[in-house]
Amino acid sequence: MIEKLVDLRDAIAEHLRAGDKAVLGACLEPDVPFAATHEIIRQDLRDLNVIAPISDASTDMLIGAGCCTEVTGAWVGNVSGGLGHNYRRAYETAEPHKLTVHDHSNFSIGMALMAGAYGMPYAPMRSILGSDILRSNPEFRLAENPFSEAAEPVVLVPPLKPNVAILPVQRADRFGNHHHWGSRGLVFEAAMAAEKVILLADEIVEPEVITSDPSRVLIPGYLVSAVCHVPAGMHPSPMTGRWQRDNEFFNEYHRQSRSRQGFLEWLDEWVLSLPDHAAYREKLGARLERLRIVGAAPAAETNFAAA
Amino acid sequence: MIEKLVDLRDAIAEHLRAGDKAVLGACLEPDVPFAATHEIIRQDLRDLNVIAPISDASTDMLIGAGCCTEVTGAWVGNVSGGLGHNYRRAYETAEPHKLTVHDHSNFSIGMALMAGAYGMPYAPMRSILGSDILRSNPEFRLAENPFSEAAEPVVLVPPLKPNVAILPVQRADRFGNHHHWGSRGLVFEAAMAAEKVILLADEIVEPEVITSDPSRVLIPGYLVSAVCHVPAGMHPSPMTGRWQRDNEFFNEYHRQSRSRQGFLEWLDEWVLSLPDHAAYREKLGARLERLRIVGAAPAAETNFAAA
Amino acid sequence: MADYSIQELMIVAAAREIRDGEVVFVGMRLPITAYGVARLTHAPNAVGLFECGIVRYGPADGMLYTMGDPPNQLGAAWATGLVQVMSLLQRGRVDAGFIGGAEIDRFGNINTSYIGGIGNPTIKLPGSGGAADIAAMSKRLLAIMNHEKRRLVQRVDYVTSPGYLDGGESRKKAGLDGGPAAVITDRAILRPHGSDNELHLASVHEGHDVDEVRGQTGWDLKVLPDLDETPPPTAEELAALHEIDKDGFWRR
Amino acid sequence: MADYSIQELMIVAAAREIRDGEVVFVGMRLPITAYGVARLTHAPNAVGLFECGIVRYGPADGMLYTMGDPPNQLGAAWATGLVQVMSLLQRGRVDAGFIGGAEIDRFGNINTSYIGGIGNPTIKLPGSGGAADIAAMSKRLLAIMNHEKRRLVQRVDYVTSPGYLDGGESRKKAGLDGGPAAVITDRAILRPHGSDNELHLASVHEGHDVDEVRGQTGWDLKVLPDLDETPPPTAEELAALHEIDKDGFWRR
Repeated sequence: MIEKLVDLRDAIAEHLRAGDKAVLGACLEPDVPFAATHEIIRQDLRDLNVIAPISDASTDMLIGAGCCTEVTGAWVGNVSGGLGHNYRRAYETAEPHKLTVHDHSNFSIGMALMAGAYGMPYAPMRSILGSDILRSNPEFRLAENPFSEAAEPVVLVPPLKPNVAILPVQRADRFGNHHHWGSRGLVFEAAMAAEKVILLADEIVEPEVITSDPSRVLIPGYLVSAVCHVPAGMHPSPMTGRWQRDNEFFNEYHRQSRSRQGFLEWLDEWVLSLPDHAAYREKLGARLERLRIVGAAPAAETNFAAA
Repeated sequence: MIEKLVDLRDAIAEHLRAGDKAVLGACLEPDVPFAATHEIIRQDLRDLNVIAPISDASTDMLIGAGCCTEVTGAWVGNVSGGLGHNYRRAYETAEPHKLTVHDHSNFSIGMALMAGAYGMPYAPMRSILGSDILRSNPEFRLAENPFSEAAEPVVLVPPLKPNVAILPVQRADRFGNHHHWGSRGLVFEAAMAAEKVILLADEIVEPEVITSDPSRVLIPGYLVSAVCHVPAGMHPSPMTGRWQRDNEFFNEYHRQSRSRQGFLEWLDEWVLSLPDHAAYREKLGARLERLRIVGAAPAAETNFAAA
Repeated sequence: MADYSIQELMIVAAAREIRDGEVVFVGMRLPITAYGVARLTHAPNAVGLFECGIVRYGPADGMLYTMGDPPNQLGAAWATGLVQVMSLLQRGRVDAGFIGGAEIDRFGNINTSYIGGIGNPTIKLPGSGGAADIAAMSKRLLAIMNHEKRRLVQRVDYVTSPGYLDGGESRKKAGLDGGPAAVITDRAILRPHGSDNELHLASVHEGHDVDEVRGQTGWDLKVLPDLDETPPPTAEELAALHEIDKDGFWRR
Repeated sequence: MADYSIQELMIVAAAREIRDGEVVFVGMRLPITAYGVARLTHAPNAVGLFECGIVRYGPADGMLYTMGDPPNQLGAAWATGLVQVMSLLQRGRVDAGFIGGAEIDRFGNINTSYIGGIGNPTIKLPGSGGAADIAAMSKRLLAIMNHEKRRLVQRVDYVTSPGYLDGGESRKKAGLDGGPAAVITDRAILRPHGSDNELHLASVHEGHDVDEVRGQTGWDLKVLPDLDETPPPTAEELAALHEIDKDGFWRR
């Protein structure tokens, strides 16, 4: 097997290109790879089309930092705070730049990534019928269901195939094999649809830990391009069984990013003035430690023995 | 929550009707619910349309016993023995009755059940292009991909919605919540697509065992109609972590079912002369015990604690 | 004013819309508390779905800032993906769905995308999330809103989440069943009525009156003949609510 | 006769068709052993896919009667569903796929469904399983067959698994890339050649000759100019094979 354990800086530099379609987290509120968001901003990658059902503050940061000029998603904002100020500024007043939005619902972006994941030419669905999403995003097509005798409109969703998906997981080995547990949002579909997958592993374990439970593997390691060991790389979002949500951090970001100047100060303090995620964790200090999940609620034992 | 633990005899009598579209196992070679196959034969339910990617000998038994007059599937036979003799007799010489076959490939029946599971009007796919499956099963439609500029043929697969899916699982609680691990074939898609789900649980456990690991749940118990406690209900097929395959049993069935008379004798010995699956297990005796997996290869510990 | 907050009344009113045994698509904030109250009172067999990929029976033990927080994972009935849970909507297996909104119109259409319309909006809102899907595919849609004239409008600028569209048969013609069953605001409850499916005033909360509510509504709000005051929370309902909202978040 | 069985030679020949790092859709019996030989010799980074929902790196430790047996689950790289694994075919991510068959024709089309055609077949075979998908979507299809005149026919009665269809551009016109790369029989190896993509005789196994092979083929089998004897298994290949086939199942 091929060793894929690399520094996050090198993973971003090697695998992400200006103009790429990129998934940064697809688990909805948990497991947003903020460590990667920050590294992308530090490397000043431009013109990203950020794909996510719900991006939480990650997309807002990328927009404000000038890295993201297109969004393909169902919801952009700050889940704790509500509106995303950079998102609004970019869309309403083109500050710091013009923003293009490809509107989706959660289910339609799920169908689009699923079609990409499974190599389907497109996915027919019904649950955005009646919505103006069909008007504001002309990529969808309205058609008739050829299997229905009565007229029955259906929406055809074209497949989404991101260039890169960056996804946090609880544990991985150095070959890219890994475990993910708890709710999955669109993590699986994004991982299968993307050309390249970069994992932020909260913990690096021996390969035997992963092969002990093949049912908890998201996708096999041979489909992964890089694994980065980044503990709490999803802070301030939560990770099941590992880290609680730092809700106040989202609120602080929301308050500070209300003005462009406030956002730039926040960005300098938490991203640009720090060399890497280790420095970010050090800056968080005891605040991060308080979020660490220390209790035990173990999953029931499961046997894979063959004889 | 509603108690759903019932005897297999009552579950079949209550939930399965003559003429139903029924999934009896969808995990390919493992987890074929032979206990239910036998009970259906004892209750002499007729005109079933049996849906399965690969049915192994279960469908062959149902055909020979006169219960199954239609098959919707990709492969019918005896995985160990090769051909299914009852299947051949029914199709080639209408003995004991005429048989209708709705041809599929494994992936097309997967797409059909997925479309049924997800409420999709149909599923477009490509991997049976060029195959005469498109000729022998007129339910498929050939169309052009509306998103492609060049001519690009696609196959439209109508959704499959079974009336009942009967599925073995390793453990369940009395409310229908359960765990399934190892390869899943089309078990998930079948469970979600079906109107009713009947589980054959190898073991009944306390609800806390199931809720300790929500990531190992196939579908939540509220979607399950009945749970039956049937240890080794999938014998002679294997169950991950629980039971090895009784390959010789398949070979014996294959040899005995070569003639119609031989099949009827086999049926009498192993199904009709036995009142239930407990008697079948008793008849197997030490042979079954030798198949029990007694080794330990536990999955790595996984924490769901919240704080 | 009685011994409950307006949010508590809204939560209780929302809880009453959930029937026992129903499958409910639960949103965050008020709806998740309403779901808990329903489970602890009249609907002990209700099931709660969360679009991140969680199904729960009982409410979570612990503060939830978002639906994916660790307390909502612990003890869940199912932890799976978005497609797997949201497909239950498209499969017709969701009885009731809750959503909020910035703008709603007289046919129950909701805008959470573009205030001022697509071309040059005055406010770019976050967008649909799962709201469009929930509105399109739940058997009954339940909306929760603040009641202000700029929010309850004649016609929304952009239909993120379809209600009865242009009224009458237009929703059916678009290929949709279901539709809004109730709009619960901080002043009143509105329900569709008549062949047009226009929202009518069904009940007014304690301390509010019809004229005030009509004055805060952006269309000529008609009043149902059997209009009544919204029944205040019962002692049992308040007890259930306080069991869930231990810190009194909704009492402020 | 050399110190190996004809099955062992077929397994080794199949193993040689797998290149290092490739993703291989593995069938049961000969192909799974061939995959193991390839991993232990020249292709240590190959990946094996099984349609029941298993991905493995190394071969299973223990006898497999079917791909879903417990030894194939233990230590797998991924245990998932059929759709998840087979979609890798449709996504264009499978380099090579192995299938068997009852009948194959000069363009590599395979019938495992209806001998004698759909209407009134003389033999109803089990059907496609995953073979149609593997044949349609693998970058290279590798077929393994017994070499008999009634099996290698001018034109199959029913195309379960598409080869080059009517030859030439007809496969491309049907919307398919890829196609058969080799047919490994118990007498010879056939490969497509020329603009027609008709199967030609590429090599003959030790102990067999061209005339015999042509006599056992149902069409006028053309011979490639660089025809040679199939290279016998090397000592390394046989050692790898015996490490996997500890009981000598394929030596009989």
